[in-house]
This record gives sequence, structure tokens and C-alpha cells, in this order.
Amino acid sequence: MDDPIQCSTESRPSGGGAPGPGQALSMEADRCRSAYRWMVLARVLDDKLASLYRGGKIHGGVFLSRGQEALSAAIGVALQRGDIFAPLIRDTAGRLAFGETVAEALRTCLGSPLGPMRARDGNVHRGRPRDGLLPMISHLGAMIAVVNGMLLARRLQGRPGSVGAACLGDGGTSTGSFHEGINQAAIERLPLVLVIADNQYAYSTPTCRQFACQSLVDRAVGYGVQGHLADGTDLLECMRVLADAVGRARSGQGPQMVVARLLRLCGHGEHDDASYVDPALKESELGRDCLQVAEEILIGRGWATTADLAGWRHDAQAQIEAALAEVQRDPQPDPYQETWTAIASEGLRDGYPAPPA
Amino acid sequence: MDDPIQCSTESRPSGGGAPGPGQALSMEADRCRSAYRWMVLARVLDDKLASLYRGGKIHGGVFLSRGQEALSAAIGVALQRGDIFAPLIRDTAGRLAFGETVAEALRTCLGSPLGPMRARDGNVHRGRPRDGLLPMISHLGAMIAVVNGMLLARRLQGRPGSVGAACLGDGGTSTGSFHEGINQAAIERLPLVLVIADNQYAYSTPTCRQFACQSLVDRAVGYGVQGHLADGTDLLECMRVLADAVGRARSGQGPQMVVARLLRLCGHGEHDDASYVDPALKESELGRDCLQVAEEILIGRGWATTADLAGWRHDAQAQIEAALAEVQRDPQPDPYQETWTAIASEGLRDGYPAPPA
Amino acid sequence: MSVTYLEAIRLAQARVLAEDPRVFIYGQDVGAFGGAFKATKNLAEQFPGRVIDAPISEDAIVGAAIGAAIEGLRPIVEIQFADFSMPGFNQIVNQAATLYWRTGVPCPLVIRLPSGGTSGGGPFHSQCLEALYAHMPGLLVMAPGTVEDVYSMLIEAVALDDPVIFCEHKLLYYHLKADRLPEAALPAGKARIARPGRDMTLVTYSAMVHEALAAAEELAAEGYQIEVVDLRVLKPLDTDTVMASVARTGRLLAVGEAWPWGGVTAEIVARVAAEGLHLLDAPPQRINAKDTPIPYHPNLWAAHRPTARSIAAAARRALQT
Amino acid sequence: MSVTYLEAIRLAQARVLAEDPRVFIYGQDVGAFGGAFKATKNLAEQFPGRVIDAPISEDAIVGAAIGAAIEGLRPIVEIQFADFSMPGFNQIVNQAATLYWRTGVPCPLVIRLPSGGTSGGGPFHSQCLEALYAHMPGLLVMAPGTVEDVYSMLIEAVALDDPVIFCEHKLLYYHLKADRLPEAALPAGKARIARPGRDMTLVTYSAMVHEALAAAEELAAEGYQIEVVDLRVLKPLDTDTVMASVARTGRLLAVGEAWPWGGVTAEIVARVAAEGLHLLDAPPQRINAKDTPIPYHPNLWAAHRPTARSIAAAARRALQT
Ligand SMILES: Cc1ncc(C[n+]2csc(CCOP(=O)(O)OP(=O)(O)O)c2C)c(N)n1
Ligand SMILES: Cc1ncc(C[n+]2csc(CCOP(=O)(O)OP(=O)(O)O)c2C)c(N)n1
Ligand SMILES: [Mg+2]
Ligand SMILES: [Mg+2]
Repeated sequence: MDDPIQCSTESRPSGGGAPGPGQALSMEADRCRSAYRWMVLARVLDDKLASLYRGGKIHGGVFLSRGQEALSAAIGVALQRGDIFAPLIRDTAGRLAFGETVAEALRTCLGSPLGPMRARDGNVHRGRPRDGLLPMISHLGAMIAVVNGMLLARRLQGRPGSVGAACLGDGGTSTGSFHEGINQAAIERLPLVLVIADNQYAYSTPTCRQFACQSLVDRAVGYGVQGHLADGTDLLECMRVLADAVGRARSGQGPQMVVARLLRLCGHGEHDDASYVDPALKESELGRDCLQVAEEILIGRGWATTADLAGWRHDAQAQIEAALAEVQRDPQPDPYQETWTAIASEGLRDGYPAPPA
Repeated sequence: MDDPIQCSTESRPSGGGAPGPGQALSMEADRCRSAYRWMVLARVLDDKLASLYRGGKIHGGVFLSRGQEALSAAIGVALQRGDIFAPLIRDTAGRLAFGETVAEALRTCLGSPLGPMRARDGNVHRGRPRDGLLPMISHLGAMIAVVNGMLLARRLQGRPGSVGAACLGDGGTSTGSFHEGINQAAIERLPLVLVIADNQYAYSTPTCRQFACQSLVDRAVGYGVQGHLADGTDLLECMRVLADAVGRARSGQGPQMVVARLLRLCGHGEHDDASYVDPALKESELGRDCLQVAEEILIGRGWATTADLAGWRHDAQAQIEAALAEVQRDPQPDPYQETWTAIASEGLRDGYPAPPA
Repeated sequence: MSVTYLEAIRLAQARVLAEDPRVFIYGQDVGAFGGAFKATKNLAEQFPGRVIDAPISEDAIVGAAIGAAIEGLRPIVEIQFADFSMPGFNQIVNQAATLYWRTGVPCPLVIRLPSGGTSGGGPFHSQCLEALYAHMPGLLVMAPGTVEDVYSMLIEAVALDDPVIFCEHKLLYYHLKADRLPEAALPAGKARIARPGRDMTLVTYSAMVHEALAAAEELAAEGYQIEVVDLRVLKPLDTDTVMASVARTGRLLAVGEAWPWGGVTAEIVARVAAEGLHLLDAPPQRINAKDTPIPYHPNLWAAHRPTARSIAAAARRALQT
Repeated sequence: MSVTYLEAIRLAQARVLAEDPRVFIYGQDVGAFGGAFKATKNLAEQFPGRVIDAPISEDAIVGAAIGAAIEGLRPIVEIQFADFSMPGFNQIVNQAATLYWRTGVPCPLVIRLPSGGTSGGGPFHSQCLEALYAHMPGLLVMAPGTVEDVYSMLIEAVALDDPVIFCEHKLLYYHLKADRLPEAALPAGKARIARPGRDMTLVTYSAMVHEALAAAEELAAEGYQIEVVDLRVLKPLDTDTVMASVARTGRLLAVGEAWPWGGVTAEIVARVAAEGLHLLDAPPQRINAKDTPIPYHPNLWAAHRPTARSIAAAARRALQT
């Protein structure tokens, strides 16, 4: 979404240093400040999740976005209300920018029955399909065709104009679903933006064991779609490329494939120390922390002061603590309150096993 | 195989006009004559299958190769003994050239228990895995990874040097299996030659509903494999391109993708009148019958006389009639002789249902 | 007028397309060509833009149908042969089947699976995969065995809010005929007594209904009155109707064309044994296809699946215990 | 020394790699990293070139394993979670499972599926898919429930000429321990009496063996002697051992962690009812996971699958009929 304030009051990073008097900021600066604040909110939320995990408060795994906030936020801010977004595991920033609230993220991770997944599904598997925010299933690549179907439906219903973004990792590009999905979008010329975060590893597997092409963007031509490369550590570049890709999709140029190169700056999940990551990569340009890079941009261009940055971070922390305090008062899910049926049609629930006496 | 005589005595087209005295033929001419004879044998065999089908002698479907003999034969003659071949539905010519006998083709189609599939599987689902000739399953794209695994095994076993060819149609390229298979081969740098017969239709579906790229060969770069285009109606070009691709694979240059453009000159199966085929395509260069084109080449270059052609066709007919006469004496499969188990391990066959009393 | 099973499928689709603007059809060759079996013949012409040819991408076909369902449409997916639903299996069982439970958003879509053996079909064009789908939570599984049912159940399937696996039987496509289409229909989820009897209950579905009826006829000549229950819907199973029948007859033979291990017949026998043991005068029995892939040659194929003859033989044995 | 279930898997693989040059391992992150669960830790180092990292391509992973098996190798495929075998399902059930029957060429390969729920695993990291595989002809399905069995059965699986679906249970990985590895083992295909008793037979497998044993213990305090049968192998099913047990006890409760419709429990009850009706003093019963996806939150997860407590409650009800 262009403006975080519009997307959701609950999730809006509140307060923050306004530009000083007489210092009218360009639209670009505004957008960048806004995107950066989503990044900070995501980073602080991720840090909180990591600490909750270490404290044994989260069941199962925790998967963080560290190093991918610039790319992810850029997607979120490039989309508009009414668009469709199918994030993947490292899209905390994009989710928030698209309209997910901190509370729903926390509720899902903590297994609250008041979260969107009602404690039935957890961690990154969260969303609100009716609001265009798709809750990923784990099987990589599987969300792309679902976005296609939503876009196709809108075309059939005579409601064009929206764009669907789907995210994938370098590893996810090896799935048959990726191929079938992007090809389907190309055939139907759907306004799909497929964003591939090439973060050099799929769990422990380096990209050389995942593909043999020079760059994943070389795949675009084989589908007849437009391809775009971005430096995933550079917020401004991510924003420019994503805005361009989303704009092209919206204006009827068909599917767009964006490949951003970056490095995962954390383990695959919080259980993983990522000791397999090549130190040379960490030292390289790819290993830059996109949050720091964004701060340098903001400061360097005079779009924010260090006080602004500190204030925003403080705001993010306050927002997350407030949400956490609220969420921690949520009830636990009660198995006796569950309907224990996966079928919507009332009369058609299978009678076996009979409900416990 | 380079020389039909080597590949299998049974399937060798017998007799045929040798070059006249003093008329030493070049190696190219020899190869072309040989490939052409496989084409004729395939065409005549297909015609026989069609007539058996119309006569109600064949159960289920019959799928013909008409229009694809040049490409298919070119694959068969480019491979060597000990190579691997995973043909698809329109590879009668390549199968024969690779070493399948007319009798095994007929036995499979007629459901003889003496055929390689023992009446359990039929029509194009035939082969001898141990001899490198894979019996396709119907699910398109599924054979590619199997060829990869065979090549990988040979590498692990220290038996390099062989090439594996897998065939696919334009429609088959839309499967996830195609993508996973070619990508896997690229990662492992296997000597795979993937041959795509872009015959403009998948059943009734034109290629514009199957992909949106200019040419399927544009996919090669996205996998980091070498791509080759061929005019599938031109035997000499097919032979040149296939020999080149197979040679590159064999010499360690990794997977090769060959895309040949042509037109299916028959229905999807013999039940289909193909009335949906665009007449303009039939009139175009793509609509040329590769068998006629090959004949023009042979005659035009003085590599064969019309008497040679007639003789070869006659020989093919004789060979097929002889095989058919033999096969028609085969017993019918007897359900009481069947073991009715899909499990090889003797002691581990499931006891239910108990064998009929 | 006489309507075939296949024609009934086509007419049901024409009707839902006409009556419900949310419906569209997606599948390989379903458009101008009218489908491999002609189940969508002329529909693309009659309903422009709503009968869409798909690439050979079963995973993406089902995925897109799910997306369309989320947006409020009612997709009907035609898989060319049930066997080719395997590459789309993941989307069906992990995405479509879990959506409502995970999110509360229903996923109304119908996946038509041309199922079952035909002579010469072979291992990959003959499968009956209903048990795979029924095992996974979140799906409804239908397997109509009559012209009337295939028509009314398909219409009903489209109206339901859940993903429905709709197993049509290819063997019935051209040969099974009815005089007219039904006006009223049994409610979904209700089994049907296809033939009343009092000596034994044959429980079955789809094409096997006709084999079972023929077996019952054969046994009638021997003085046995065999009741035949047509399940119609495999998930949920109408255990009540089965149990009531067994209560009348005291004997059960479950008949399925699918493979034995964990198939419909296992589920039926297990439920009857658990809830109706006291009703049984003899051990409940099952007859299924043999536990191998489906053979190509007609001789083998005919021996692989149950037939009127083998059903009658099994019933005879069970009647004598 | 004490060995965990997971360590036993690693040691079994180390042993077959050492003893059989035909063996290699293929799967995501199995190489230097040692696998998501560390079941292949150090193996890549010990057996250079024979423990191969795969791309996220389950269809091609299984496909390549089949090709390697044709060439005479003995691949072990590690699927990262059983749930992710669905994108490879087609190759497993249509290519691997049919090869021997179609061509006479065996397809010896082992597909390791880390199965079963763990608290917090959720719908896509917890599935028990054994019934799907057992339904399809041409596969052997193993589900060891002890450290000893997981070791000896994995070694045996590699030696067999058929494709084996090897369902390991994640809940047992770290917590289940044994003093030593077995020297001898029950033959494949034989069930095991895990606890003798005379009042009722609990038939189960994998992690549920331990829940069943705990339930039996609980009921022992109430004076019941419960026999627990550990199936070990799900296809083929060792019906003889089950039947002999039911002959002794007269009562059957089949327990499974998978979904109910067409699961192992249905198959067990159906077979016992068909072949051993006269042995039963009470209706045979089943207890399974609930028919929904597997929930994320521990409270819901614990209520979704059978536990010692719910098994004991079900057994108690059945004992009183
Ligand atoms: C089809 C499938 N196979 C395996 C997995 C297990 N898995 C989860 S995340 C992951 C690695 C993903 O790597 P990548 O796509 O590069 O995303 P990243 O984690 O780097 O963001 C794997 C193998 C899965 N989720 N889906
Ligand atoms: C996965 C899968 N889906 C559907 C089918 C049904 N089918 C068999 S052949 C065919 C068309 C194939 O077209 P193409 O790949 O272009 O090969 P061609 O017939 O043109 O040689 C289809 C859809 C199949 N075999 N496999
Ligand atoms: Mg990655
Ligand atoms: Mg084609």
C-alpha cells in the first residue's frame, strides 16, 4: 500500500518524526520513510518472536525475515487496497505493509483462538483470504496458481484492475508448482507479480544445487513474461523495481517476474544457526543488512534524522509490546469448543467417528 | 543408433537398393538412407496399427506418429547402443531405430502375453527398462527424471559415457514434471537430451493456450542448458541437430534441449478426426509431410532412386506383415495364469483378498 | 427421449452455467473441442468465456480453481482422466481441502474425475481413486451410478460450499441410459436402495451398482432375495441406510471397483462391524479389484475387477455360511 | 550406551552405505547439513558422493530414484516431511509402484517419510499418510514404533526388491531410546505382541504403540489384561497375528494416528470381521485422529490424535459391552 496510515490503523506505526518546518519532503522520501517504518516494525516484531521462541512461548518453529525486509516492504507498499498478496515465510514486512496487524501475527504465532487462524494453523501460515491476504500452505509454489485463480475470477466477474503478488524463494523455484503457476499466468496474461527472493540458500542448500542458470531472471523469457532484477539489500531499488512491475501488471502488460538478490541474515528457522552460510557471502555486498542500508539512505538524503530513526524504532517496540500485552490475555483454545469438522456443508459431515459420548 | 543393422536384426528393414557400382555413397547419405528407412518402417507400422484399430482388433486407443517420423528417427539414429531412450507417444520411428522390434510393438498393441508388457500395459506404454528403452507412464513429463536417475546411477557406478534422450510434446512442457526434470538434469549436469516435438497441438489445444513465449527453446537459458531449434519436417536438419546435441551431451557439456517445430498430421488418437487443426497450418511449411521431404532429399541428392524408395517401402510392408502373422498366432493372456501381485518380494504379498477358492 | 450418463453430465453443466453466473468450467480441451469425452460439448459456444481450456498443468488447474472459489466463483474442474488428478493431488488435499477449516472461508469447487476401467484402458486410464480422496479430511466424495444421480448430484455438488470430488464412471458414459432427467432427487448424503431384498445386503456404488444388480438377478433365479444399496456418496457415508439394510438381511457383502486396502469396502465393513455386529448372521464380506495396477487386455481387465459373476459367487459363499 | 530412534535411523543408513555399494541417499539438505532432523548427520563426510542434496523437486527426486533403481542402485530418498511427499505422489504411486508389475523389473527404493504430529507442527508438518500409500498397489508400507524396529526394518527395507514407504514418527525421534541396537530382528511382515493380555486386543503401530501400552498399563490398574499388537508393517498386514490375538481376547480396538476414513484401523477391523467374526465377543472398535487437518496449538493437537487416555476410555467402553 502506498501509505501505511491507510492500510490499517491497528498496524500503523504510530508517531514518528515529521519533517522539520520548511523541509517539504518529496513523494519519494515519504514513500521511503513509510517503507522503512514497515521494515523496522517487521524487524522488531521478528526479534520479539525470536525472544518468545527462546523463552519457550511459541510452539513449533519460528521463521524470520532478517535481511529481506526491504524487498518485502517494497512489495507491500507497491500494492494497493483490493490487491492480492500471497506472502511466504520471510515476508513479515510485506504482510504488515499490506494490512496484517501486529496482533494477528502474534496471535497466530502464539496459537490464540482469536487470531485469524484460530490456533488451527500457526507461525507464517496466516492470512485472510477474503481480504486478499492469502495464508500460505507449506508446500512451496502452491500459492501462485491460487493467486492466478483469484485474478482470473476478477476478470470473469468484470472486476479488473487489481494486481496479485506472490512470493517465492530461490529454492521454491525448483518446484513444479512454480513452473505451472507462472506459465498459467503467462497464458492468461494475468496481472501477477511473482517476486523471487534469491537469498542464496534454501534451508542449507546453496543455489548451485538449486539451479544452473546465470540468474533466475533468465527464466522470464521462457515464459514470455517481463523480468526484473533488483538488489534486494537496497530499499530504494526494491521500491523502484516493484512499483514498476506492479504498474506494468496493472496496466495490462501481463505477468512480471522480479528476482531480488540478497542474503538470509538468520537461520532457516530459529532452531538453525546457519553455520553453513559461506562467510564470503556475508562479507559481500549481498550480506549487507538492508535495514542499515535503508537508514544510510534516509540519513544520507536528509529524509530522516537519527532521532527520527530512534523514534520510529521506539514506536515500533511500543506498538508490539502493546499488542503482545493484549494478545497474552487471550484465552487458550479449547478442544471442547472445537467443531472438529473440516466440512462447511452442515448436513454432510461424516458420522464416523461418532462424537465422544 | 548410427546403423540400423547393428541395432537389432529383428527390426532391421531387410533388403533394399544398395548403391549402384561406382556410386560410393557418403557417410551422410548412408545415415540419411538408414534414418529414412526407419521412418518408412514407422509409417507403415502406424498405418497397419490404424487399420487394425479400424478393424476392431486393438483394444483402447491407437496413437500415431504421422508427421513426426523425421524427428523421431533422428533421435533413434543419434543414440548408441547402451544409451537410454524415453520415447513418448509419437516415437514409433525412434523406438524402432533404437532397437524396438516390430513384433514387440505389435504384441503390445494387440495385448499379447508374449510382448514386453505381457498384455498388462498397451499401445505406446511399452519398453524394456533394462535395455535402456523406458516404457512411458501416461503422466506427461514423468519420464525425464527417471532418465536423470539412470544417468546419475551410471555416473555413481563409474560407468559414464552414455546419453539419455527423453521426448516430450509442446503440451507436456506445461507439466511441473518437465520443469523439475530438466532443472534436475541441469544441476547435476547430466548428459540428458530433452527433445520437444512442438507439433502445434496438445490434443485439441493449440500452443497459444499452452505457453506464451516466442519459442520453447527460449526456456533453455533459464535452466542453464544449451538449446537447439530444428525444423522437424526436415530429416537432414533433424539428424544434424540431434547428432550435435547428443554429441555435446556425451562430451560433458551438460543437458541439451532440442525443440523441433512440426505439425501432427493425424488425430491425437485414431478416434480423433483433428477437425480443429487450423487449415493455414496444414498449408504452411510446418504442414509438410516429413516423409515426402525426406524422399525429395534422397532423390534430389542422388542418394536413392525411386526404385530404392519403392523397394524399401515394400520391404517394410513385408517385414510388418511377417511380424503380424507371427504375433497373431500368440496365445491370449490367461487371467488364471496371472500371479495378480504387484510385489516382487515373495514373502510380502498382502493376504487380502485371499486367492479365490 | 433417452439420455445417456454422459449427456446427463453435459446437461447438468449446461444447467448450472445457465442458472448460476458464478459457475465456470476449466480443464484440458474442454472448450471448443468439448472435452476428451465430450462432456462439455457446445458449452463453450453457449457460454462464451466460461468454459476455459487449460494447459497440461493439473497442479495449477486446481490451484486456480481454488483461487476462483475464494473470490466467490463456483469452478468445475474437468480432469481428463481421474488418473491425471495425481499431479494435482497436493492442491486438492492440502489446499482445497484445508481452506475452510483453516480460515473459515469455504472452497466450493467440483473436480470431475472420469474414473474406472474400460476395456483397453490400462493402468493409467482406468483408476478409481475415491478412497484416496475420502481418506483426506475436508473433501466430499460422490460416485453416482445412475443417469439420474449423475445429473442431480452434479447440480448439487456445484451448490455445495465444499470441494467435491465427483467420480464419474467412464464405462457408464455411453451405455447407461435413462428415459428422462429427474425432477426431484434424493438429498446429498443419502444412500439408495437400488433393489430390495431380505437375504443379504450388497453395498456398492458407481458402475458396480449394475454388476451388483445383475448378480442379484442371477441369485434371484436361485431363490435368494438380495438387497442392493447404492451409496451414491462415499464421504460422508450414509451408514444409517446400510445399517438398516443389514438389520433386515443379516448379511453384508461390500463391493468396490477400487483396490482393496483401505477402500470403500473396508470402511463399510468396519462401520457395520463396529455398530451393527449384533445384526450380522454371517461374517461381513468384501469384494474388490485385485491389488495390482489395472491391466490393459480385456481378458485380464475383466478378471481384475468384480463382475456380476464374481459378485454372485462371493454372495453365494456368504449366503451359505 | 543408549540409542535414540533418530540415531538408529542414522546408524542403519550408515550401515547399509558401508555394506552395500548400491546404496545412496538423496533428499533436501541431507548432505553436509545432515538433514532437517539430522538423520544423515556426518554421512556425506563418511560416504563421499553418496549422500546427495536435492532441489525442492519431490517429483524429480522420486523420479530419479526410480531411474537409479532401474540401473541397479538402492536409493534411499529422504522427504523432508511426509507432508511434502504429495508433490512426489504421482511418481511414487504411478511410476515406482507399477514398474515391477508392468515390466518385471523390480524397483528397490526406500522413501523415508518423517511422519506424525508434534506439538506445534500444524496441518502441513504432521501428517500420517500411510493409508494413501497402502491403498495403491505395488508398495510396501512400514511404520516402526521402536528403536530396534526402526533400525532393523530400515536395513531390511533397503534389502527388499520393492519400493518401501518407510514411515518414521517424528515424535519418537529424540525421546524414544533403547539400550542397544538389535542383533536379530523379526522377519519383515510379522507383527509383534508388544504386551500380552487376555481381555482385549489393541492393534496399532508407530507412535501409537506407546500410547496403547500406556493405556494398557492404566487399565491393568483396573484389573484388565490388555494385549497390544504392534503391526510394524502396514502393507502387507500380518492378519494372522492379529487374528490369533483376537482369538485369545475376543475383543478388538484398532488404534491409529491417521485419519479414520479408510485408514489402517478400517482395514484391520474389516479383516477381523470378515475372517474372525466368530472370535469376537463384542463389536470391534476403532479410534483414530479426528477427521480434520492436524491443528497447530498443543491443546488442539493433543485432542486431535488418540492418547493413552482416550484409548483407555475407548477400551473401557468396549470392555463393558
Ligand atoms: C514442496 C516442499 N518441499 C519441501 C519443503 C520444506 N521446506 C520448507 S522451507 C524450505 C527451504 C525454502 O527455501 P527457499 O525457497 O529458498 O526460501 P527461503 O527459506 O530461503 O526463504 C524447504 C525445503 C516445502 N516447504 N515444500
Ligand atoms: C499429466 C497429464 N495430464 C493429462 C494427460 C492427458 N493427455 C494425454 S496426451 C495429451 C496431449 C499431449 O500433448 P503434447 O504434449 O503436445 O503431445 P502430442 O500429443 O501433441 O504429441 C493429454 C492432455 C496426460 N497424459 N498427462
Ligand atoms: Mg532461499
Ligand atoms: Mg503437441
